[in-house]
Amino acid sequence: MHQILDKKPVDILKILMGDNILDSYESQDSVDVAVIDRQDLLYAVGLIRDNPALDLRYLSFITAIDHLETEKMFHVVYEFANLDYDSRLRIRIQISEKEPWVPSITSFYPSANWHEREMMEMFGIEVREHPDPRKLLLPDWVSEHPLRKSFPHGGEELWKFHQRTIEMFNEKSDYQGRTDDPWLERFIE
Amino acid sequence: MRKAPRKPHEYLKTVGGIPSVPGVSTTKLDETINWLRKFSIWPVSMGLACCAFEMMSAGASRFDIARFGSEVFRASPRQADLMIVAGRVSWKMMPVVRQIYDQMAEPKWVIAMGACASCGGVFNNYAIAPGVDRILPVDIYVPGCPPRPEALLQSLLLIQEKLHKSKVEYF
Amino acid sequence: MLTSFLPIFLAILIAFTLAAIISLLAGLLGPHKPDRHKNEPYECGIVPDKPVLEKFDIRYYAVALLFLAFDVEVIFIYPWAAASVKLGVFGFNEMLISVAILMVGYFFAIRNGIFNWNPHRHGRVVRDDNPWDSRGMP
Amino acid sequence: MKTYAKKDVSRRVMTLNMGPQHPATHGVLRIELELEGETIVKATPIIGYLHTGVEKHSEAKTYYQNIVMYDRLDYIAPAMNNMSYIGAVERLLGIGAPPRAKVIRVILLELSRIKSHLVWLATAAHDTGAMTVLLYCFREREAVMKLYESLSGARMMQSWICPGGLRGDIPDGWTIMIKAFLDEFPARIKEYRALLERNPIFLKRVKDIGYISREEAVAYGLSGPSARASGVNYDLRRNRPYGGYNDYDFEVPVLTDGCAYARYRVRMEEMIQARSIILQALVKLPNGPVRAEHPIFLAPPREKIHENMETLIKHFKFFTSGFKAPAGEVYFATETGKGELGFYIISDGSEKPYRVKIRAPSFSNLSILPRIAPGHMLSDIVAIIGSLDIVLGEIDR
Repeated sequence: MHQILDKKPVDILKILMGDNILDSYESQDSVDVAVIDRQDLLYAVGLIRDNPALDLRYLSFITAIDHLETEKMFHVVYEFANLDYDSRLRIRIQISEKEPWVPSITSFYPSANWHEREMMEMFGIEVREHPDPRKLLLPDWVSEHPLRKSFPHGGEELWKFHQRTIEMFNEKSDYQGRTDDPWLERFIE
Repeated sequence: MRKAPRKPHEYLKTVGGIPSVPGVSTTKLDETINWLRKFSIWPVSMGLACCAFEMMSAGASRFDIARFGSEVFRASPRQADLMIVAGRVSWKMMPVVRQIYDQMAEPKWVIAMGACASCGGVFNNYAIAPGVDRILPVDIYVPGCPPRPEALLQSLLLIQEKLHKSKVEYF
Repeated sequence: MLTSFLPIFLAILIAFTLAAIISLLAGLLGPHKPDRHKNEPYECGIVPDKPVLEKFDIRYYAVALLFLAFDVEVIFIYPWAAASVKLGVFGFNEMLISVAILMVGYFFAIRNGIFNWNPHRHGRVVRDDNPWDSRGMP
Repeated sequence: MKTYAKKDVSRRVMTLNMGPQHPATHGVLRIELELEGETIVKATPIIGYLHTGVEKHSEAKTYYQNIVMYDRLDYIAPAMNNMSYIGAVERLLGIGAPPRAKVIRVILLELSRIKSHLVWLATAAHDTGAMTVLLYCFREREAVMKLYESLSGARMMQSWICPGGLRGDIPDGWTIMIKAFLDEFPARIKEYRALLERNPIFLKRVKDIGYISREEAVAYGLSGPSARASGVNYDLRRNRPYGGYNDYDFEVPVLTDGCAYARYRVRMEEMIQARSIILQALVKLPNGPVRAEHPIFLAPPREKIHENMETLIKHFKFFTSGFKAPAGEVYFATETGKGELGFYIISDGSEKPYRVKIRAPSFSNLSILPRIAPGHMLSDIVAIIGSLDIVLGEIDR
């Protein structure tokens, strides 16, 4: 709630951006979520940070959700907060799996740097103009994107993934690791 | 009639074929070297995750690991004999653990502390290697998540027994 | 005359022989299993891809030289300290003069900033290229 | 003053690898430093060596089974991870905890805050050379662990907080043990202060090191004591009260000079505030049940199982396949020892969460290192990492 205008950030954003906001609803924890298109993401983020009416300078997190069944494959979620008035706003972007890219907001919020890098490697969503698009958490020989729903949770395919890594590892070092697994059935849930 | 005095070699009592003189105890060279090594096993500090804090508690004053001679957690593998893999080993960390193990000086032992180091433990997914024995010859597996410091101390005693019985390799 | 130095030579002899015996025994008796990874330099667990030993900064050399000078000075102070009672005030003044001579070199080094390793950081490292400051954020 | 040393030094940058296995990196953090003599030109942290894929794994487990896994995130103070996750789940389900459970939760959280700050003090002082502080702090930490052990049997990972309250009530003599620990705690704090605050070596290593301005702290998403030492007046316990924190009065220490020493003073003050909160909570402890009852989302209480068949079946189904959470999205953050730890849960109505995003405080706190490290000496970066109080379990998730 902005102290002076005593309006919620979503309403202020609606006033400023007019009909560019496709949809807005309130999540269960009473934080307003605005769904916008990725074309005017940078414009919205610029408004959110610099406009004195909104003034949400703290970026809490950036994440992506892999909606398996709906046509819009990925949802990218940004959460902003204002630490003085403690008002929070969440931005959602729906992008299809054909061209999964999102503009980078690291120039506005430096804390977005690592969040975007993690999203890039975990979901395969390309973040454009990112200053340093290297891998963050995954080892460099992993090329799959684990957090997608197509990646296996456990069971037979996961064990193949492990065996590939063990073989790759054995070529490099002189020690022949154990690839046979007495508890193989434990992996197949 | 006085008994004939015993000849010099008869003075020596033989214990298991080895002549024993009072006041002098003879033992095998291997046993002495192992006995010396047994009470000064220096672990390399390979604390990865939650088990690292139970290892630190074992090193702190309440469960004092110094009583068993391995108080000094050496940072560099060159001066360490024991590697306690304390915590979950992710695939990205595996080459590092293997490199540290290779760079340790020869008689070396490995304790896989905790369920995650022994068999992947709670995390049965893509990121955690299912057990550090995929790439390291592990001597002792310590169950528990995290195992209590006493469990770690007991594994240290097991290592000392194993060490005591092991054959010393010379040049 | 030479015999009065016998105990010193004996001590040195024992020291060297002991050191030689211990290191030789350890070198000979211990197991040798060199392999590629063991001989690589220790890089906190990372396999070094490029040569690790690069050229060092010149300032390390300057500090090392200074240390060497003072170390040699200490070697001279030890025998003087052992015989300082016999030498009395005369010996004391001599030693003071030699230390004073060295102090000249020490102050010369200080004046020339050998110990001034981080000249441009005085107290707080304040970065001027901070775009958020300039816009007067709350 | 003409300086020979500086003029003819060739600007040769030496790269140094402060690798994953390093005593001063508080876990498996790797930093590639580019040094010019002893001054840091560029520092790039490389993380991921403890990546456990918790977010992917929590999509394969039910809500109840996930609690155990989130203990292992910030393994220094596990009760705080529980509270964040359970707060999110309770808000998703729309259930609350009975008053007695709320007060015991506050006690557990503040004990974990003291434990987390003790471990930070131990490792930070150890990195700057004060070895005795490490052993003193671990002695206090053992006392806190004894309290946890008498409560739940587990020294570190209790996962005692569960949806709808606690797993069980506290043993009888527990409050007396806590009071005994809290009575002698101020004397211990005085001990640490005497050891460190008049120790010129520690002060010289920590004062004016790792300065973070207020805007940088907000821009880089810092939270917790690291941000409050730079003037960011934001504490989730006071700004967005949760779990009954609004009826305890405690101050939130905020300093403005943003260096490593300020972060030290903020955390020391927070330990004292945590102690006063526990004392207030002990006074306020009401009687009553420790777990709420809910027909669908919570397991029936233990004693009712043997009465009739339905509760037994419900009990069994609850612990095997869990409950079906309503569809929706929830973000709930709590103030842990390191900062704002938040869980963003998206559920599609099945027993297992569809997606769980964990917003870790140390993840953002560490991301400011490349900005503040240049210009410092090599030994300063050890003090900076110590003062940021990062734990690699929640950075790499």
